Parts: sequence; C-alpha cells; structure tokens
Amino acid sequence: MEKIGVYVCHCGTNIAGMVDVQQVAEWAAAKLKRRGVVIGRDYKFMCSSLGQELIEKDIKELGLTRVVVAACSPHLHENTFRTACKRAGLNPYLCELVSIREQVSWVHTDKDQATAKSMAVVSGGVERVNYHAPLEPLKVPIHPDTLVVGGGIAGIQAALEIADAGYKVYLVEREPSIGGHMAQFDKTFPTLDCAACILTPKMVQAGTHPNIELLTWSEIEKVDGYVGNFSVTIRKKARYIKTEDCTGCGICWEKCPKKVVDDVFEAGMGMRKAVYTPFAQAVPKYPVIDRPNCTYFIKGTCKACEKFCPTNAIDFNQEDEIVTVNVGNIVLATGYETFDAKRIAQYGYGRLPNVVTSLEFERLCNAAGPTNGEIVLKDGKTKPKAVGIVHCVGSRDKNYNEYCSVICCMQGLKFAHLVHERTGAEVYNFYIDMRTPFKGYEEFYQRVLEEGTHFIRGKVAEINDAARTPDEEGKLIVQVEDTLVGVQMRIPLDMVILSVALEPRRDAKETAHKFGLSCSADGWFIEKHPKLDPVSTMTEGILIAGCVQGPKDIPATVAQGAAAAARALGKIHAGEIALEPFRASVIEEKCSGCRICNGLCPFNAILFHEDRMVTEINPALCQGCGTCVAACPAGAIVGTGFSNEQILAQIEGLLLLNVGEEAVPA
Amino acid sequence: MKEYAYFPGCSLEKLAVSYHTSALETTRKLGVKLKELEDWNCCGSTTYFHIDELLAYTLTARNLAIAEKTGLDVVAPCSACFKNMYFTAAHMKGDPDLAEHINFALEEDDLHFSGDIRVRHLLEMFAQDIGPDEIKSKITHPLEGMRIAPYYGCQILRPRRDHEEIENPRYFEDLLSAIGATPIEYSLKTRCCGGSLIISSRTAALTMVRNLLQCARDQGADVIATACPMCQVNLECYQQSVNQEFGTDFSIPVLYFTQLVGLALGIPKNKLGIGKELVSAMPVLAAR
Amino acid sequence: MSETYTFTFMKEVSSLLHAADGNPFPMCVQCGTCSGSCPVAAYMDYTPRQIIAMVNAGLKDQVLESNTFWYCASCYQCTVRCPQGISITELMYALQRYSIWKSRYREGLIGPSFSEAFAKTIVRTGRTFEPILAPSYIFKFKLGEFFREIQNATELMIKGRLPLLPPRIKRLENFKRMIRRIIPMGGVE
Amino acid sequence: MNNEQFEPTIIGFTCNWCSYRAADLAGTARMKYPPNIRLIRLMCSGRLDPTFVFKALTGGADGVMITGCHPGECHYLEQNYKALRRFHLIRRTLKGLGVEPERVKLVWASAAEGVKFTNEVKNFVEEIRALGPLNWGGVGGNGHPIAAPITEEVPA
Repeated sequence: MEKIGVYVCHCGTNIAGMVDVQQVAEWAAAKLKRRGVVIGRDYKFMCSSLGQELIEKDIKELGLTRVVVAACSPHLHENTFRTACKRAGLNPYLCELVSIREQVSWVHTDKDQATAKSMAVVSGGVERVNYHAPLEPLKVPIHPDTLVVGGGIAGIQAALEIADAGYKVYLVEREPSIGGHMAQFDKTFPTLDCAACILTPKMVQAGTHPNIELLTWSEIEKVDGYVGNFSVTIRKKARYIKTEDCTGCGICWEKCPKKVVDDVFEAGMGMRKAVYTPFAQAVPKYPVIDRPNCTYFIKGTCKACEKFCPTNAIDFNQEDEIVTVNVGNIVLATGYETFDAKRIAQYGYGRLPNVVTSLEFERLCNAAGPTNGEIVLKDGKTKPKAVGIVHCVGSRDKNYNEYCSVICCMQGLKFAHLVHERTGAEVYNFYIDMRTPFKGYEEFYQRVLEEGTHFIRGKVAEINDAARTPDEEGKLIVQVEDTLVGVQMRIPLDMVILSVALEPRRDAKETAHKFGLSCSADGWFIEKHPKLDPVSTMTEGILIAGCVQGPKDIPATVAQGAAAAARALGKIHAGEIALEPFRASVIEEKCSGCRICNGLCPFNAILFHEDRMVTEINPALCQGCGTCVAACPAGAIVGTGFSNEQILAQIEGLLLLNVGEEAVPA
Repeated sequence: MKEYAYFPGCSLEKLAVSYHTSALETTRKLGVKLKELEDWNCCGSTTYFHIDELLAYTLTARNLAIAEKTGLDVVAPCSACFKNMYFTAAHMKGDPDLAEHINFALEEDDLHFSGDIRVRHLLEMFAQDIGPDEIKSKITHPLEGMRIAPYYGCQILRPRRDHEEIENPRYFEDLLSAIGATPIEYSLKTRCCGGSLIISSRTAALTMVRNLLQCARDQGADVIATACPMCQVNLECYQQSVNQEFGTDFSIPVLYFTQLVGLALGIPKNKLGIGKELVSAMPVLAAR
Repeated sequence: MSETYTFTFMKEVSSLLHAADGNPFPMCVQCGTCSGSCPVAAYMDYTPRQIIAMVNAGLKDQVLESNTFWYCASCYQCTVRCPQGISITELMYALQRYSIWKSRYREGLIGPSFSEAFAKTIVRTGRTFEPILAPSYIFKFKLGEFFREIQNATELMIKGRLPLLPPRIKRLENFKRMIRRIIPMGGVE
Repeated sequence: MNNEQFEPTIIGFTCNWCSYRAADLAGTARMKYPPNIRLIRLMCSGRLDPTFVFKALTGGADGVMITGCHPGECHYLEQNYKALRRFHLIRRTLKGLGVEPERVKLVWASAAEGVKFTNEVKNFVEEIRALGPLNWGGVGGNGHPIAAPITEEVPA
C-alpha cells in the first residue's frame, strides 16, 4: 500500500479565507487513512521554500511514496512540487497538485460548502495518485533555427537578438519591405526622435545580417510539428522581379505609367506606382509589381519597366513559390491595424475632408510623406489655424472596443506639439482621461501644457459642417461638453485628427488557428500568463511579441521582441526541451487489430502492422491527447499520466462524499 | 398581395390625416394592404413613461396583442408609436416576468401577447420591405429635379443599437431617388425636431426647428420629407413662430413621404391630402 | 457648506426601471458624450452628465429642483452613443416618475402637468386629444403661450386637422379594468 | 434550513488547453459559480472515454459537463470533434437506459472564456436541479447534501 502525504496550502488568506484548510488536512489524515494517507498537513504557503522542505522532510522521514498538494492551479506550481519531490528522491510524477484556489476558494462564497468541496477535490487527488507511475520527462531536441513572423519593430528586434547570438532566423513579412507601422511615423514620443532615424539602421542590419534570411512579400501557409521541430510552409508571392539581378536603382518605378493610391504605407494619403517599393529606405531594396494594378497584367501591353530595366531584372512569368523551413521556435509579431473611423458616422470621417485619422496625420507631418511634412488641409496649401485632436476614437467604448489603446494620449500630445511647432495653430485635445504613465511621458504632457495647447475634458459627441453662426461658416464644428465646466461647446476648427484605436489584425483569428493559439474576446493573442509570462503562449515553442498581444508603445514592443528572443535563445542553447511524458502506447498482446484507432490520430502517430495485425504508436509523433486511448474497445492503448485507472479513481474520489460508506470500493 | 396590420395612432385621425390618407392610397397602388387594428388605443407616446413605466408598456401591449391576432407584421406610421411597439415587443420577449405581469392585465380585455410579431415603421415598409426597385418600377410621374431633404428624426432609428447605421442611414435617400427626386445631403437629418418639447421649453424647441430648417435650406431643399406626425407638425406649424422668434423667413413645405411617393405614382393631389398643409406645397408642385 | 455622499437616491431611482436595458448609472465615467450630443443641453440647469453624477452622489434636492429631465426631448441620441451603455433617456423618465410620485418639482415647469393631463386623457378615453395643441393644460399655465399658438390652431381647424370631440375606444370598460390591474388605484385619476 | 433545496453533484471534464484554463481564469477574476461542480482535467476532450461519464453517473453524480475547445480550435487539431461524436453517443445510450439525456452537457469554452464557463456552470446546475436527483430506475442514486462531509473513516 502506498504512503500518501496530503498538504493543504493556505495561500495566505487566498484559500484559508474561504476554506477551513486545517479541517481539510485533518480530515484527510483521519478519514482517508485506509486509502493510504499517512500524514495531512496545512501550511501558510506550500510553495515557499519552507513549505517545500516540509514535503521533502516527510518523504525522507515518513517514507512517503505519493504526494498530494491542494493549492493553486497546476499550471502555476505543478513543477514546483514535482521538483521538491525529486529533490527528496521521489519520482516527480508521483506528485499530484489539485486546485482548491482557482476552482474553490476564489469562485465560491460559502465557507462550509467550499470546505466540503475541497475535501472532495483532495479525495479525488488521493485516489488518483495511487495509480500514478514513475515517469521520466520526454527530451525533445530543439532545432536551432527560428522563424519570426512580422517585420515590424517587434519582429526586427527579436530577429536581431537571435541572429546576433549566432543562430539563424527566417524573418517573414507580408508587405514588400520590413519596417511595419513604425516606418510610417514621423516622430516618436516623448523624445521626438525621428522614427526613420532610429528604425532604418535596424532595418538595414536585419537586411544584411548573415544569420537572417528575409522573406518579404511572403505569407505563412501552414505550420506542422511541435516545439523543437516545426515545419513551416511559406508562400513567397511572385515579385515579378529577379532579385538576384535587381540593383534597386528605381528606374522601373520612375518609368511605370500607372499611379495607384497607396492604402498601406501612405494610409491613402499618397500615390505609388504599380511597380514599387513602399518607401525610399525599404529593406530589401527590390520592388514588387502589384499585379492587380499593373497595366501589362490587365491589358497585356506596356512592359515599360521591362524595357527600361538596365539589368533585365523584370520577369513577368514568375510564379508564387512555396518553401518549407524547419525551425525550433516561432516568434509571432504580426502587430495591429487601426480602427475604421467610418464606423463612427457622427465624426464625419470619409465625408468631411479635413477629418483625418492619426495614421493619416503621421504621413501628413512626415518629411518623407506626400506633403513633405507640411501640415496642410485637403486643398494641399492652406495651413490650419485651429486643429482638434480627438482621443479614444473606437477605444474605451462599449459600442466598439472596450479596451484602452494605450498609445493615443501620448500620440495626441505628440501631434499637439508638432502642429503647434509647425503651424502655430490653436490646438485642442479632447480627452476623457489623460494617461501618461511611463518614463518621460508626464514630463512631455507638462511641456505641451506649457506650449498652450487647450485640453478639453470631454468625449467629442459629433463633428459636422452645419454652421449656425458666421464664425462657423466653412469650418468643422466639434460639439462636445466641456465636462469641467458643464457646458456644451461648439468649437469651429479647420482640421480634426481622430486618434483611432489599435485593433487586432483582421485575420488574427485565422493566424491564431494556423499556429494553434487562441485569441481573447477582443482578438489579441493570449499570453501564457498576463504578468509573469507575457511573451509565451499555451503552445510550447510559439512566442508572441508586440501589439499582437495587445496595444502597446514602441519601448514596450521592443522589450517584448527582445524578451521573446531571449526565450527562444534559452531553448536553443539548452539544445533540448523536457516535455510532459504523456504519450500513448499499445499493449500488443491486448490489441485485436480492429483498427478503430487507426483513423483517429491527426499527427499520424498510429501505424498498423499488417503482418502481425497489430497497431503501434510512434512515441516521437504522439502528442498525448489520449483520443485513441479513449477509443480502444479492448483497452489495449494506455496513456501515461492520464490512464483510465487514474481518471476512474479520481471520479470515485471526487464522489466519495456523496455515497454511503458501504458503497465505497474496497 | 402583401398585407400588414396597421396601427395609425391618434395623430393620424385628424392632425396628420393627410399622412393617413396618402398612406392608404399609395399602398393600395403598390399592391400592399393595410388592415387597421380593431379598437386600438393610444400608445402613450413618450409621455406615459413619465407617469408609469409598466402601464406605458401595457398600453402598447394591448395594441400588439390585437395585432398579433391577425398573424401579420404590424406597421406604424408614427415614430413614437413605432418605438413604443418595437421596444415593448422586445422587452416582453426578453423579460418573461414583465410579460406575465402585462398579460395578466390584458386578460381583462381577453387579450394575450406572446412576443412573436415583427414591428415595422411605415417608412421601413416602403424603403426596405417593398424596396426602391419595386417602387421605381411603378412610378409614372417621377419627381425629377425636386430637391428633397429626407428627415428621419429620432425614434424611427433610436434607441435601437442593433441597427447598423443609426448615425448615417441611407434608406430614405434611396426611396427618394427611386421616385425620381434628388435627395439632399444635410448633416442634421437624424437630429431631433424637438418632439413634445414645444410644451415644456418653447425656446429650446424653436431653436431646434430653426437649426433643422436652416441646415435643409442651406443645402437647397425644396421640400422636407417626414415620416412622423410629430416631426411634421414641429417643422411645419412652427415655421411661422420660428420666423417671429428669430427674424428668419422660412417657407419650406413639409410633406409626408407617402404624399411624395403618391405624387410619383400619379395619384391626384387631393387624394393625398395635399392642400391641408400650413406652408403651401403648391409653389413647388405647381408644374406637376 | 459641504455635503456628504448618500447612495439611497441612486438606488431608489434605479429601482424605478423595470424593463429598460442598459448598464447601472454608477458605471458612468463622466465622459460627457451624452451632454455633448443633447440638443437641449444648453437650456438645462445641469447637463445630463451632471445629473448622473448628482444622482450617484445622492444630491436629491438639487436634482429634483432642476429642469433637466423635464426638458429631455426623448431623442435618445445620448443613449445610443453612450460608450458605457447607460440608458440615459430611461434615467430621465425615471426621474420624471420619481418627481411626479413625490409631487416634487420646480414651480412653473409645464412638463409635469402636461404629462399628468396627457395621461389622464388616455386613461379616461383610450385615445388622446391632440396633445400638442390641446389648450386645457396650456391655458392652465401660460395664457401668453396659448395665444401665441392660437393662430396655428385656428389655421389647423380651418384645414380640418383638429378634432372637435375627443375620440374614444369601444371597449373602454375593459380598458379601464386592464389599467386597474397595473395600477390598483386607477392610476393618475 | 427551510425547504431543503436539492443540491446536485456534477462532474466536469475539462481540456487542459482551453476549458481548464477558462476555469482558472474564472478563479483569477473572482467570478462566482455554485460549488456543485467538481472538475477533472484531461489533456483533451478527445480523451473522454464514455466509461468516465457512466462511472460518474453511477457513482453518485447527477450530471456531467464535458468541456472542450471550440470547433476548429482544438489544441490537437480536431480531437474535439471526436468528443462531440461521443457526446451524442452517450446521450443516446442514456436515453436507452431511461435516464434524461440532458444530464450530460457539452460546452465549448476557450481559455479566454471565463465568463462563459461560469455562466454555463450556473445554468447547468440549475438545469440539473430542475431534473432532480438521478434515479437509475430506483436503484442507487444519491440524496446526500453536498455540504455534509463524511465523518466515518473511509475503508481501504
């Protein structure tokens, strides 16, 4: 008979406040004696070193053969207690952690009921642990290459960190150039560094790094495999440019007769050609031909680019290319999109020409943008005399997105400063709350206050052009309550900038599915732990960085890029990773060869030996879901860690309190 | 032939009688039958909510219960009636306790409302159920060159939140285009006409009417088209008061959309109640 | 003089909303969307946002003395735009009910009497007698107002748009009994 | 106690990747649900052997809630569809045995859906409460209130 120790954690008052932990421990020791429990203890913090030592001491002194800890979720501390067992010489898999915090004390309100349920949960653990078997963790080698998806600042940072450490990185970007949103910005808050000045050196580094293979104008098709050994299929969209011959001289886009509105990089504010690089410092330097807009592809004639190309680098016959790469880790840094301001019709975006979005304004005040950095109205020449900046457009609003988009307050201050500096216009910031929490941000707010920007506390109700007084003629009228004085105001302005919300990519769900991740209700990717593990995901080997996890500013994005790289490097360096040894295997003597299980495995781990008429499971391919175990009519497939015996025993244990003594199995 | 249960509401009895007659004339021509509810009662407008919420729902529920017996969708030409019917039906469906309480009261008149009815505004019926294409195909006298300001008002749109474009709807414009007119774009088309505010705050209400008239005239409207008796009265009957109060000179005819559709369908003016307006539409319609 | 917070008023008003959907008033973040959108805000003693804050803070006397909720035009612009999903129009109705039930409103306001007169007409006849121009209540309050409207009224009469006798529904007795099942005392009568 | 209310016992099977985490999230966010449910963690809803359900129902549970990832979001690609098939099989079998099939419920809940998990538990407890104690044609069943811990020692 096993000797089981039961340890009930107080977790301060987190558990002890709702569960009589002492009673649970004493009950287990007294009433579950004949089920193998030899000791029951409660302790303030089981996860503390003293708490762990308590277990270790009992293992050594009482000769415990099994340990049940009733504390928090196994996703938090399972490893802690397994390690403690291991230190005391007990196989770590002979320990069971049952949750009485997340699943009992935090969700229930009646102390008696919570205590009774805790007893049931402990009893389930005790019954289950009897059937635990000693296991060894499964070691999986880590492929040293890494895939980074998304070539914005988060992806660039992650790629550079890993490449600098000496390992190969594939950096995939769906646009023709890396750079992401940051490349579109003019200045960055709060220091007002020129975005291009600090970003382009990093882009060039990424483009020329011997350890980085750039795959721009490319998209992920399919992801197979698991941590340590992913196999990723990538579609390299046809560029119609022979990159080995192209020098990036620019003659092709000079000669191209077709002008196209640039909806991506110029946010619709400027034009590009049908053959183009999005911006002058693009990395790589090779252009792409935009097939749906190319005159040759539409009409069959033109080929101006081909005629003038000095190196014969144009190739209209190129086709998409599918490549497969093997990597050990994947960093997802696919970023964000901006909210469609047309959805808030009362703001007049799309109808009133001088209502622009924050991204459009970034291009408008960018020295390399369509107006060479001149802040002018839609007519292309008039400087605005009064400009409004509307915060929280599509953020903090239950009709659109409930979350705060984090960057808008600081972005609004930055715009206020730029407008003030370059036009001398009166600037109005319309805000609900000013949020300037990080280093140097509050100081920047102070600076903008000193510059004389008007801060109106009130969410803008509407923007229209229906003048009621001569002063309002030809102006945009912002209607808002100045909540600090309690008066409805109408403010005639020349230009209004809408600080639009950051939103998940439109295809975020699809991407998440491709990589086996999940999205929150808002659509951002879910991290493993919101505080302690923000760059990991539930799927081992897949990391996230930047706005794909939630809205954030550039410093936080860069920090996450580096953090994700550190995670990947740690695994690469270790060379292998220990996985839960939960795998299925077939007891050959019991297998009838019925083949019911054969079609069930999506990982092709099940193979059938025609000669011997038995099924076998390849442990290298098995992922441990247990579906085949559940399906086998002969009970010939066993699953470690989650065997039938373990689960059936746990069910019995959980229901122990419900049945009379006579019904308890002996 | 498509058939609807029809709840005219108190205003259409007299004050907005031209809305009533033109609605019946145009629908007949379009092959839609409006079957008036038997012994309907006043829905309480918004005012009953000032007294008692439960009774306000009960008043409307009686009409809904009468309508439900017909098995038809119910249509209301007045926006306040429409809003009351739409939300009473929705609340009673969503809140069984409320429904039980109200149905207990309805028993006194041998009625019961189960909540299964589709409530439509007369404008929605024209612009969405019948649809601009169907109407366009039956037009004989298109209102070419007539610049019409479509005035939605409030309660046909709000407080529905499920509605896709409550801030910038387009279906009224589409209907006006279908009858050959030119719908004008003006930014106050969904703003309030003042409702019954004329009673509690005359200055506020007249200012709101002024702003609307101003905005429509600035964009060159010949006529304002309405879909609610309250809006029509405010915009038309108070034009003179607005002119006195603000020294303006507004003289914009305000017609029900059914009157305009009727004209395009070739129905004689007198059958559409044209001539009963205080601001004569004759100068605009003279050539037609 | 300083005040202190009491929350009973907020709870009383909240309890007057039977069926209205929408979030509780304390969820208001005081952004001012309602008051920026309100077409009548300029004529109110306090903006709707301020009224919400005052209800939440328990400033009952000031709220009941104000004209704000009597000036609500029921346009629902605030309600559909509120980023916190609060049904502000319904709050205005609840305050009107509270005010009428407690018979506490500011001297000289027309709204309460109008509402009562209107409601009585419905309860008695099942129909209304052209609310906007019915002289009975206007007469009671502002003679001047009435004479200003009389011109309109006469014109409407000539055009055949004003009824001479109040209409009635047929099953009036059932109707009255129905009302008594909701308000046992016969409502406002 | 007035009018002793029937307190059902429910066993919940959760998937390690989604619904177990949804339950964790419900805890972290301090959402509240009745204590009638006791959870078992599986690696995947596909691991659910119908035997487990029958074991629970014969062993004293009045209802079983099976939870897994949303269709198309299975951590193991498609194994939740197998759970779905088994769920229907289990319900049919129960019906054949004269037991209300509604005692077994299938719920999809992603790791982000703490609210959904909480609501589903609340609803299911009420549904089972309405059905009353499970009665295998008069054999077995349970009538013990959940808040009464056994005071006798459990035999070996």
